[in-house]
Amino acid sequence: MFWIYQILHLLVLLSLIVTALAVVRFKDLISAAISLGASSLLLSLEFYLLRAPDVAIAEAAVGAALTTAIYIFAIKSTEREEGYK
Amino acid sequence: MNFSNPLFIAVVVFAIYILISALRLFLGPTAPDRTVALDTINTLVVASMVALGAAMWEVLFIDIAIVYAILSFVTTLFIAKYLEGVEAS
Amino acid sequence: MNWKMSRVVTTIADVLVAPIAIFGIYLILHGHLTPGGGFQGGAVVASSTALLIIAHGAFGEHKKDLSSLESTGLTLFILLALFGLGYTMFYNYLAGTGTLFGAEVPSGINPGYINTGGTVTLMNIAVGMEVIAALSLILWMMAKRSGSMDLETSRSEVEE
Amino acid sequence: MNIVLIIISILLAISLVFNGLGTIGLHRFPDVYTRLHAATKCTTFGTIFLTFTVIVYSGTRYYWTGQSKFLMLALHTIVALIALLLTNPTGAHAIARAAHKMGYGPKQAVRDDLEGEDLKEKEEKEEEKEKKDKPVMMKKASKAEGAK
Repeated sequence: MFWIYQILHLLVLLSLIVTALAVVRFKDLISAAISLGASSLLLSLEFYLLRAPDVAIAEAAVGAALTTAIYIFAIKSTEREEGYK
Repeated sequence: MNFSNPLFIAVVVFAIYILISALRLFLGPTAPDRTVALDTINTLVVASMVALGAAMWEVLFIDIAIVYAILSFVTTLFIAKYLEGVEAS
Repeated sequence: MNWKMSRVVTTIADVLVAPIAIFGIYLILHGHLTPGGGFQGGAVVASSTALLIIAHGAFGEHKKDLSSLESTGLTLFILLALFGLGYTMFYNYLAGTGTLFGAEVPSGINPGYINTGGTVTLMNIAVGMEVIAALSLILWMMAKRSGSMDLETSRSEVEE
Repeated sequence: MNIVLIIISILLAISLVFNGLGTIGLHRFPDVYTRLHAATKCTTFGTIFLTFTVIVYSGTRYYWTGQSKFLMLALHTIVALIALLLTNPTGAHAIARAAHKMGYGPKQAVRDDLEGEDLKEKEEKEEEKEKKDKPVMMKKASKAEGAK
């Protein structure tokens, strides 16, 4: 039954690719920041699946909460030029 | 690890749901839609982490799910607070 | 980013700040036995600071306290590394001595003894202090600067 | 068939069905608010039932084997359930409030009760009212004391 584990890896990595593509593709900064948060959360799940809970905690704390917060503070002090989409 | 545990199969179904929600995050026309998709992904990931920790019989792995639930809440609040000050065009 | 959020959010944030900070301190102090350590626990405590900032705004002047805490953590880490200089750098001179953190490691299957870390526990505490102070300082300064030109000042600043 | 296995299967099936409904609703609904309604409610309900599944699973394991590991598993899952119950509805509230403040109206809606109202001003008025009410009560109390 080991193939179940491999299918799990495949699905998580596929959704990781989808969110990472969204980060690159969006022109709106806040949408890109949201996608970056989702991408790093899914990366944390992938570390969890690889049984590395240490790295998973670090990724969830730094990548999800703090990096998104700092990016949003940075976006807040820019001006919005492109249309909302 | 016992791979024929029903919790493992549930986690596979949760991974399919995560993929569908990630598609909404890719397609969603406005920023609040994407935030809703992010929130859904967070809840599903917490659920799959709890199920995986129970299937692996590891107590420490549930702690990560608790940390994850609280930290994703911080992320959602930051995005919502930014969006409050923005006007839609 | 200086205005307050709604009352629901502030209430839940006030409830959740203390558990997050306690969980981060637990991660720091148990870093040599369970997954975690100085950096991870410090990041979790700093995210509780982020929750405070998002709920109540960045108020007060904490730059001096936070940078002195950061300097204390770094100095403590370097001092702990230099204490083992008789053999090599970072030598674990407390291991197996039976003092507060240096109890001997039992062999075989055991439930996990807390005081067997040697200098690793003290180094985790130093790194934790440094990471908490640095990340909180970054968040607080960015919140202060990004919101200074905005719609209205926070209510706490008005009261001061 | 064991009765515990039947209970676990039923709880797990409820969890999977409700999570699936939430994910489908995320794609089928036209609007931010309806999507939020579908996604958050259904996934929270499903996840609560998943934690119930894990609690029943580890509790019966503890009953069979007597290892304290499984009891710890059940207790930590209860803590995770409490964290989820506190954080998830608050996040949904924050997103809905942000979307309304941004100016997105509900699509195909008959009426919007909050239309044209500025939430911020309303809250400030309420707080001012509370501040005004408190001194009045104090004055009344002092008057009553003076009458005595």
